[in-house]
Amino acid sequence: MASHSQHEHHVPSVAHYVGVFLALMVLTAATVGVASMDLGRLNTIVALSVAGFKAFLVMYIFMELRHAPSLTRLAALSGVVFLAIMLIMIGQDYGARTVLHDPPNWGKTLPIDQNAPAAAATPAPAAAPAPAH
Amino acid sequence: MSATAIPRVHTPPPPDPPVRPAKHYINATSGLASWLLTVDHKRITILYLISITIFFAIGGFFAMLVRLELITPQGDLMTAETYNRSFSMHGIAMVFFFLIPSIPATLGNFLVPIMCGARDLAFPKINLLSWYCFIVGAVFALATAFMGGVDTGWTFYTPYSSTYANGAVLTAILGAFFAGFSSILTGLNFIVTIHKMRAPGLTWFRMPLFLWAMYATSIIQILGTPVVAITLILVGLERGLGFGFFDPKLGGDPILMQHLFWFYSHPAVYVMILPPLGVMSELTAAFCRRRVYGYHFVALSSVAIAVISFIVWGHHLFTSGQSVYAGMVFSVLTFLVGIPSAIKVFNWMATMFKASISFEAPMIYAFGFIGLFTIGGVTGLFLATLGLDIHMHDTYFVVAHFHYIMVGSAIFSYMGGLHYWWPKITGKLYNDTLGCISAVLIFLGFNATFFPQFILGYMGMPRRYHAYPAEFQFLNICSSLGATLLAVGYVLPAIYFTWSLFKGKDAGPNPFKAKGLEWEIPSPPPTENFTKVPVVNSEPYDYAPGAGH
Amino acid sequence: MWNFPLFPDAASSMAGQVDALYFFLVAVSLFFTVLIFAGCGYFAIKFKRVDENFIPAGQKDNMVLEVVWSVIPFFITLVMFAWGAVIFFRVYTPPEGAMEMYAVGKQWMWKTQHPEGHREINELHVPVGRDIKMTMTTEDVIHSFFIPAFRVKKDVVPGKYTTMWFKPTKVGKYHLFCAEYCGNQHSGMIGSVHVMEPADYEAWLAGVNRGETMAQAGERLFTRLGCASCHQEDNKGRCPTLKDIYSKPVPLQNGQRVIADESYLRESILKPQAKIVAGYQNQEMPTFQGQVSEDGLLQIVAYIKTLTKPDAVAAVAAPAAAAPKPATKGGNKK
Amino acid sequence: MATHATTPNAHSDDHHHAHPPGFAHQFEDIGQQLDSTTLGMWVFLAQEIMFFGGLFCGYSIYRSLMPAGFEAASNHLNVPLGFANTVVLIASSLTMALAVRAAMLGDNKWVLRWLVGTLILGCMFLGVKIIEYSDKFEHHLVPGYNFQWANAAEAPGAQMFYVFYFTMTGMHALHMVIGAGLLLYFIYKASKNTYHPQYFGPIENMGLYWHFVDIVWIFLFPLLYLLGYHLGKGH
Repeated sequence: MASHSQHEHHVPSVAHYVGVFLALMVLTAATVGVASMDLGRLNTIVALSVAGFKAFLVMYIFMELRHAPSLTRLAALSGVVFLAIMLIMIGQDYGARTVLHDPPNWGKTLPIDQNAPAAAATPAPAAAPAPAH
Repeated sequence: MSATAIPRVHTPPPPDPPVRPAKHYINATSGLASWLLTVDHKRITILYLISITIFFAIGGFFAMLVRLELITPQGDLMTAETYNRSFSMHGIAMVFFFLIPSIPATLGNFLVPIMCGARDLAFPKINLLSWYCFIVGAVFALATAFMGGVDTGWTFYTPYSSTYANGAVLTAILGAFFAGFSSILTGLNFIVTIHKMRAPGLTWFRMPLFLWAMYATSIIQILGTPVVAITLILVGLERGLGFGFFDPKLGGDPILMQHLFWFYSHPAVYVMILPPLGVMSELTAAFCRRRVYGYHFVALSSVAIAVISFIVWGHHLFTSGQSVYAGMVFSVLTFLVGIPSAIKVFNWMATMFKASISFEAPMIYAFGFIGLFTIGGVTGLFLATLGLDIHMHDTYFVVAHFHYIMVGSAIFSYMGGLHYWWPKITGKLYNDTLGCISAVLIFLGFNATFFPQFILGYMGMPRRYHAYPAEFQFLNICSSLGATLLAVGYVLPAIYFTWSLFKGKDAGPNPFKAKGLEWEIPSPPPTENFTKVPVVNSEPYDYAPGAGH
Repeated sequence: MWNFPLFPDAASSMAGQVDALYFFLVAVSLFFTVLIFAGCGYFAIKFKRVDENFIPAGQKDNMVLEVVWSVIPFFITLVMFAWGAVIFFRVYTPPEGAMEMYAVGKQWMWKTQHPEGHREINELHVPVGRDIKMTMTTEDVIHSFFIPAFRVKKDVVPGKYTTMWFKPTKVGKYHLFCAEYCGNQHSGMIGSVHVMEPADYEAWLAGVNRGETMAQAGERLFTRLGCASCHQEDNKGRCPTLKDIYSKPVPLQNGQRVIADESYLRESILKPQAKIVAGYQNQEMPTFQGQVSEDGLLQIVAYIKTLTKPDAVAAVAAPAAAAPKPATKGGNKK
Repeated sequence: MATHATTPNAHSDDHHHAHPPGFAHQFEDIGQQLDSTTLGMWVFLAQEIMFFGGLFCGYSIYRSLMPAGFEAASNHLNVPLGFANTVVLIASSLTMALAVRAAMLGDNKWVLRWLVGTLILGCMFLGVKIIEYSDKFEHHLVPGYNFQWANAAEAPGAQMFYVFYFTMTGMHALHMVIGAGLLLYFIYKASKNTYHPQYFGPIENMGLYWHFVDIVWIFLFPLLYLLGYHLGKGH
């Protein structure tokens, strides 16, 4: 049907959407799988990056960002960028407070070296009984 | 006479008086329903104009209560409780219900579609929804007032607002929430209209600077307001349901509430100052009869202010237990955000160089704006300086600074814009000399009110004090005297504007002989603004065609 | 009413530096304000519209001019920033060996406390010429300890200690304000700081009924609450000893190191399992939340400080140097 | 300036050419209307991102301050149920996308079916949430409402976790309820055969809103449910 409006919408096929759906299912299952292993700090990074990729998939395909004008993409991006600004700027205050300790402890001549070997002061945690949580 | 001889040209006989169009948007339809259910952006402007003027009066009333109380050192006019509720209602009424919607909802609503060459905003029904959100918020705010008011200040800091304050905090929070939602909807409308509905030929750098300012303001309204909405909801939940978001006993941190609150509330003060900067560019161009100098820089400085304003809010927390290093980061960024404002002032002055300046009322307001905005701006530098902010934080120096910006600059330019576009909105001319008198009166009254507060501030008089040590009394009396003069200054325009509605002469399409799409349509304009979609094929403000950059 | 000063008196070592920075900023602001006022005034008069039809000539935008009047103000502000940051650091970095004083904000009064144990309400007597370090907290909402004459202010936040310092240089009586809005009597939460000659201060201190010192009160609480039974001097108890640990690094169980400052000690009393010392997994220690008042906490912390001999600064005397006690009870109660 | 001169009282000649149904007068043509409404929706979603952003910011700050309490509390959540809920919600996203596709093709019958499918899946999701909430009430895990937690050390962190659990999932569920209400409206409109290849804007915007709510859950699920999963069951 020759629609005279210049917005000739390319209508993707059903298989296209179902394919994305399956990909999302696989990714969700993967997230749960990875989360069951104890990777310490890595757990969060993996969980968030997989969730981010899933979100990107939904936005790119389901929300038609693929052939959306760049302005719409900019609107989507601005939301994410300003959220990142908020997280980073508030996070830097808490990071500075916990890591750098405010002046009363700054500049003390004590060897506050985070990764200095703990001078036999504490046995490696493994030696102690298994940290039963 | 000056060295450059101004050519003496025989002035042609005055043209016959302009005739008022028979059919325009005010008398297109009549009846209360046609006003309350209108989707015409011009009628919604009138609805907003009336509602925010009412809140300006309410806020002003509470301001007078505060100033009367502060004449005497010991709090004797009212109890501490009433005083706290007065300054809180003053803050909430002025910030959420007058300053945030002041120019975007009135002049912005009226002019953005016309300056874009469009028949109406992109989403007229959402525009009406925005006014109804404002009204719902207003009902909550008035309910708060009648339920005894709230004494947390307009900042709602926890843990006071969530656990210790008694008063209608939840209703005040709902009021602010709905006012914020109305501001979001206005911003959304402007962004889509400016992007998608500009007339053919109206490229970005042919847009009037007022549109640039409204675009920048909308960015803040869209990306900032929701954060204060969620913060107020969290405070409401902590107070209502005992969800201890910021409760130290659960490991919560009241400073996080301040972070989230000021993440919006500092960009909010740029929502209050960016539209006035846009109006200022229009006034300078029209009354110097010349294109604004450095048009590109002034246009982009609006957007720069809008973006940088999101990373500077930490200067409200210098003494609040925020880390010293975060304080330094926020301090240097706060200095950075001051630069675009300075660029604007310098460019306006450069526009005046060798211009032909006429002194109608709007231009007097413009000159007043430049003076007060400069003082407001430089005192902002004091508070951005870490070393001084320790001493000056939460003192009257801060009160004076933000009043110089909000009242001195924002309301001054709002008044200037109102005087400039009143003939276009109502089709009537007001008495120009009275306009100039009111500008001078407000300028003098304002300085008399708030300049002494700078001195009080450095002396260390804290904010929100119901009673204060005796040595501060003289300066407080000067401030209260100035406040009365200021009140008179604000009442005067209300009088001659209303008078002009009934007795004013008809203003033709272009009373000030200015350039701009809004001056090409009759005043008051027809409902559909343009009978034929205008085609723009020249630079903005092309008083001297061919000059260009 | 008529004897109104226009400038606050400067009575602390930092006041002079803050005032110098203030005058620098006033000068810069005055310069720019006069420049703009004069410019606008002159342009308004000189280029007044004389002839209705005169069209002023178009102007060429000048990129260099724009860059110049952006960069120069930015450099001036950088100077302001740097100078301000230096003073900010000095004000919020208590020097070594400062005299410890405590302040607890409570809705609408300041409870101050001297190390020698004397307590005052809305009053603070300090000797002139001594560095005074204030360790402050609040029992309810956020207040702000503000002494204009010393140009110093710090908010007190519930749930943690905030510190600031000042060195009074002029004898006299100065205002003490609460600067953060805290409710009904916010304007009543004021007091005065009496700066006295050291001799007079000692006399005043002796004259006033000397209760037990903070440390003694802390020790009494320390034994009454049963802390002594676990935290024994020679590390025989089930918990780490508290000797020589103040402001020294404490290796934690999760591998990090934390400075045992007041905040750490306070947190470990209220939430013992927040930062468990390395080598001690058992969570024997009950929380004392709600059993100890803010003043009590300050006293216990003061007592623990006395257990650290000042000369034992350099050595990293990590408390768990001795072999860690095997966790007597495996696992932990769910 | 503009070359266009208006005679003061010129009757506005109707120069609009024929427009498809559902066209709003303030636009020039249907293409501009579609672009504008889509852009408007995306700007609205940017604002929603910032709205939920405040919650995510609070959550991440407190999680970094109190990791132990958060992990212990998160371990209490029923991960299989959460996983099932995620599957249901992503499925509803699929049906919604197919509904929008059907609208683009003008096939109102299928639009109706897919929308009803989305509505059913949405209600299933809300049903599961109700089950989870009632379970929390039984275990006294509702903060501020005699919250009980065995291990005294992690009690504050755990209560803070549940404060954010209830607020974030509650706000998400509220957006689901609004979405369900809108779905009912669109089901009614689809039954009236309103959509055709030139006019499917509203359905597309509904799709954008629904996918956004789905994305919020995509982030909520790992952050809230999988946080303590590596600690093993019954901890």
